[in-house]
Amino acid sequence: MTQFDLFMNVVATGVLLGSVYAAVALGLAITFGILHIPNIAHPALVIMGGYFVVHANRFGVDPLIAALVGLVPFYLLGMLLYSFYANTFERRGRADVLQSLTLFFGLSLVIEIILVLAYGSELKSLTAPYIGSSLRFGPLTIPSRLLVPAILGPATVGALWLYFRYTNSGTAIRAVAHDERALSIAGLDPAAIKRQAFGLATATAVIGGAALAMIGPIDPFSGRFQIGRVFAIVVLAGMGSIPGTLVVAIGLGIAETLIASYLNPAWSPGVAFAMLLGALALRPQGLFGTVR
Amino acid sequence: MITRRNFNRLAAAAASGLAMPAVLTGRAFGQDKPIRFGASISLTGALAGTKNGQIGYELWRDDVNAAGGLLGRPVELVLLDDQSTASNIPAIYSALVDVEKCDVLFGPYGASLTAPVMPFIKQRDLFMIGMFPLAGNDQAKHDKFFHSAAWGPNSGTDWARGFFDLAKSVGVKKLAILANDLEFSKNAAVGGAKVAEEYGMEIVFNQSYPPNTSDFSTILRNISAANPDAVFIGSYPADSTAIIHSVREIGVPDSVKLFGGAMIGPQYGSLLSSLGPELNGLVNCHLFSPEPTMQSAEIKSFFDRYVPRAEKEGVDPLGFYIPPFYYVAGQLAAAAITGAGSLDQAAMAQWLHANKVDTIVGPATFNEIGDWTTRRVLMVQIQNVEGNDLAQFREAGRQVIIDPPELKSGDLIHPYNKARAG
Amino acid sequence: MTRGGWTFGLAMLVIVLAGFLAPHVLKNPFYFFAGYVILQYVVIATGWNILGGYAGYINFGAAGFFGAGAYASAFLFNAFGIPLWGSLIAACVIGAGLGLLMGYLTLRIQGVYFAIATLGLVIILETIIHNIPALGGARGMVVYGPPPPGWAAGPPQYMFVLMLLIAVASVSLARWMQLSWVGRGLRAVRASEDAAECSGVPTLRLKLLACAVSGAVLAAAGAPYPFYTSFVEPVTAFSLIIGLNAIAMPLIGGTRSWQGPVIGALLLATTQQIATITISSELNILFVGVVLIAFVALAPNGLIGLVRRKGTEARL
Amino acid sequence: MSRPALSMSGVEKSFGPFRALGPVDLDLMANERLGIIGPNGAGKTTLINCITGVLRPDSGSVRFEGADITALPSFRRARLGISRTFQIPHPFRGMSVVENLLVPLDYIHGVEDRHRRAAEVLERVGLSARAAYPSEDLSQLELRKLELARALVGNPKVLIADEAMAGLSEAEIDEVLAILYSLNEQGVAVIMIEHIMHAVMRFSQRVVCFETGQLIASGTAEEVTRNPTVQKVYFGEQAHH
Repeated sequence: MTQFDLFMNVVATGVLLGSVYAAVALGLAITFGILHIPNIAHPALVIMGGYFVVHANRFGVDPLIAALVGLVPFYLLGMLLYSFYANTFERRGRADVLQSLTLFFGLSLVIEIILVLAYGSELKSLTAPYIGSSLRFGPLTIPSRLLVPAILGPATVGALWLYFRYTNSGTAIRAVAHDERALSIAGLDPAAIKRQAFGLATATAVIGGAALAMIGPIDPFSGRFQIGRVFAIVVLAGMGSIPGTLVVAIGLGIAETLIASYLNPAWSPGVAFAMLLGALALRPQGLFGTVR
Repeated sequence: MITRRNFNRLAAAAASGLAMPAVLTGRAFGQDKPIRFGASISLTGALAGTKNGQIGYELWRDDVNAAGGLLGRPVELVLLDDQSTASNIPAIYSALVDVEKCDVLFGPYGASLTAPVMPFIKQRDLFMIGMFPLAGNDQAKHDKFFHSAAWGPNSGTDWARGFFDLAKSVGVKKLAILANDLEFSKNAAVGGAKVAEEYGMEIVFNQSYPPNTSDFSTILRNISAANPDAVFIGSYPADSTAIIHSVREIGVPDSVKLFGGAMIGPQYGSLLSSLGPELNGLVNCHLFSPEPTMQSAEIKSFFDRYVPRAEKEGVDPLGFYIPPFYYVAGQLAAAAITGAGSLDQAAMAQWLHANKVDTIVGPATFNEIGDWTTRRVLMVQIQNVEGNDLAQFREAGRQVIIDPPELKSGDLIHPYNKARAG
Repeated sequence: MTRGGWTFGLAMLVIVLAGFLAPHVLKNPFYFFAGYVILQYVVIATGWNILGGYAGYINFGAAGFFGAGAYASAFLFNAFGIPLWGSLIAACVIGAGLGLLMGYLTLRIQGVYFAIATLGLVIILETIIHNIPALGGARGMVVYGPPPPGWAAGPPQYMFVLMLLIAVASVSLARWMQLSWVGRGLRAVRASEDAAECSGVPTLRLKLLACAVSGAVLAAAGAPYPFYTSFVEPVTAFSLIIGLNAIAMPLIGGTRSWQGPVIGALLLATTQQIATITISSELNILFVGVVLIAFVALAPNGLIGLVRRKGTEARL
Repeated sequence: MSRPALSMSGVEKSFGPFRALGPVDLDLMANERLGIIGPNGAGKTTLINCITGVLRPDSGSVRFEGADITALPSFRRARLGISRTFQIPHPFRGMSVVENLLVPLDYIHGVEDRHRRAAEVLERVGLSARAAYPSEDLSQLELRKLELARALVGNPKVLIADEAMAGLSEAEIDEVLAILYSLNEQGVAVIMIEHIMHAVMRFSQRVVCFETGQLIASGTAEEVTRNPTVQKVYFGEQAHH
């Protein structure tokens, strides 16, 4: 294999991994980027989505179909979570960042342990006809195990983008981020819109989870390793920009595989956070609009 | 057995400031007080996969008690859960000795949990059977510490020497080393690099990867680009699976003669059956394999009783890797007690240093820091696996022992790609 | 000094004396092993609360500071034979530096970014340690500390007294910060950053100070750790449970005052020491998770807040 | 009233493409009572933020007692003697009323007996009975008073009252005005930003009116009220819609 072929393969793998990261980060782009709710439990919800798909897969259901079916219960779960969140804090007037972070932190622990109690702490993997084979495009060898989940990322991004752009409820969600009062004047209930947005964000967790479980086996704690990455992506993407999420996620995927390939894989976990810290330190406002 | 429930009582007693030894009556042994064996096991946390060792302890205890106990006294186990956390270890062993009044100690699993207990047993001058800590006593050099696992002397570098002996025998010149950034794998990689250098091999690739890596296609391409003759891998179950998957997807160059080495995972039933034929050709470390050269009536009886219990408890249904050595630990301690004729820790250690013990995995003799004098780490090649049926791995000819020579049960098939094809 | 100050000082003195005398009364070393761990959490909770409680900046990376302190002392002892008190100071300096760095990078913007950045601190530090052979990488470092000094009854007793001194120092520092202009300023920052600034409070500098002090105390909790376990490796030095307890303990006790984290740590760590062996680590984490949610939802001011709710004033 | 306490020249502030303020030239004389009026979004709050240092102007300079303070952070300006209240009261929650006042006393140096000074100011605004109350338990009027008390406890030279009377009853407005008057009598210059016209007109010696970031009128209350541009801003709007 020539150096150039190797490089092309590295970049291709980075693009694929990045697309999967996008699927995982999308929900957070909605909750944190648009609603400003620091939902650090999102990665745990993604793993929960992964387990949903794994569970269905045991009965022979294709992961992609399982993910589609899972959208509904996770949407409802998200609405429930938002109601709990809103009830907890809105009674008290405003949500203290410390308190909402702690709430979601506690929630992620509870989700992880529920998964441990239900499925054990061992790794669980998926079986599907396309897992295990690979496709060749000239010098590129692309494992389908990466390719199929990588399509989920851009597909979900596209669907969400259309939704936010061309539907009334999508527009309302975007509006709620800007001016809650204007919405109530227009006769819309901001709480209901936010609940809907949170449900949508949680629904994407099934897709992210399915994508992760296709790449490799998952255990109940797999989400922890994604927390840094997804926040880095959402912040760098410009808080709530849906196409931005995809672009930044792919960029991060490429950066990680390049570093793993040409420096040492041992450094790659630090890449996302180094990028995030650098961005926060150098351009605190520029990347994501307003400060405060 | 004393496990968690009894510790509730202990905790209650400790909390009220009245630490009293838990009193348990031994059945059918008259008035003799039981001999208490204390151990920390990892029932939960990252090392919970080793909890099937408990079955080994319990089978040993039942066998000893059925045979009339030790020194005419029954045997009792006190097992506490360390949650796989090193910082729990000092308090747990203090509880075993100072509160539970255990007579004999077994170590916790592995090197990172054993290190915290070494100063303790050295300071109190206690006898201990260590459970799998690679080079666990090389620094403390405690004269009352003995390994239950046959890592052999100088195990920090030498335990996987079998892989390199094989590599040398098939003319490997260029070696790639890949390791997970976790304690056992890193140790394997560092030791392996030393041996490779000693054998005059060129290390063309030497990297480690973070523990949660799920995609190895990039790494595997880089390894292939370095054109090695052998690939030595230190990995844990999750990444072992992912690496094997990537081999199938990306392939390895035909130059690679040996692939494997120190991969944890392909010893366990779940991984063997889920990967099935994909594992063919892998040359990997093991401690027991059901090959004719290792079979005996004792070990067969052990597994006959282990398997139903393991299936009931949902732990590894094969149990080749860990549980026999927990039984061996009991056998070693029992031999030392019987040999010394007392529970005197120094006399026990002295006897064990001087005598050979026949265990269910073979005869054991010890050097001055408690290593087995001969290394019995196996290098097995997985061969002839068909389908994903678990039972085939209980038969000979699937995990063929190719090193050490005295246990050899079959021939190495190489290069790797030929062995993979079956 | 106020009357409260004298009472507090006297109480601390009595506690220290009791700690020195304890080995002569309690012969069972187990208490000192367990006591060490409980006191370690008192220090961790107190250190966390200086930033998290007073200023309202949540730090998910307490384990990072703790691990940095542990690695600092392990390295300094193994490489240069620097004794524990020396590495304790070094750990404080490193912890403070780390706190300043984190603060400087993120505090100029919203607090939520600080929290997110601290989520990654552990990952970054672990990655760094994996890649520095001198620190043992993933294989860890064995640390055989010197024998305890003559006056101590044994290693656990010595470690216990040492941690007791660190705990008393940390709690005193936290109390002073809380009652002085520093604490008042931080609480003002927590309530309203703009109003604080317009009242003459140098909010950024004050937050950086809190970051540094909090980091130093957290690292100090980790400094004796290698001597307690004789071994450090990244997984346990940066253990999740440390970061978890650091948040849960103050939250249970109450984050507004120095007593809160102390009460929370004593309660939760004692429970955990007893429960370590009675419940699984998973259930332990589940318990902490549920407790976190319950306190945030039902008792945001902790046990102290619950007790004081009836009163009209939260005067200390 | 000869030299200006506060002086702004060419101050401009934009948010992205939107210019929120300026360029503005405005002086505040020592001990002056200045009223600032203008519709929502006229740039009044941006102006205050530029004076107090919450925002830094894009261009122009702010001088206080002759010294350039354009680059100083907020807390330094507060220490120099520029004090403000917030449109929406920002009490220090979790602290008692008296502790709220101790914050500026801790950080704005120069007061000997801090507790006495706090008690004195509470007396003056009529909050003495509430000194030990948690600040979150106060009524709307009391919150406004606390806001004022905290702003004046550090002996400021300039006090900016940003809609300090919004939502209060007539009697309560009179109470707040009385406090501001007595403060002014002691030599403090007061900037009052207010939508309650009769209050600001009654109180101010000079009134300026802002519209879309520009100063459009300046003069006595009477002059400004009669100014046709101001009338158009305030009353013309209705005519157009």
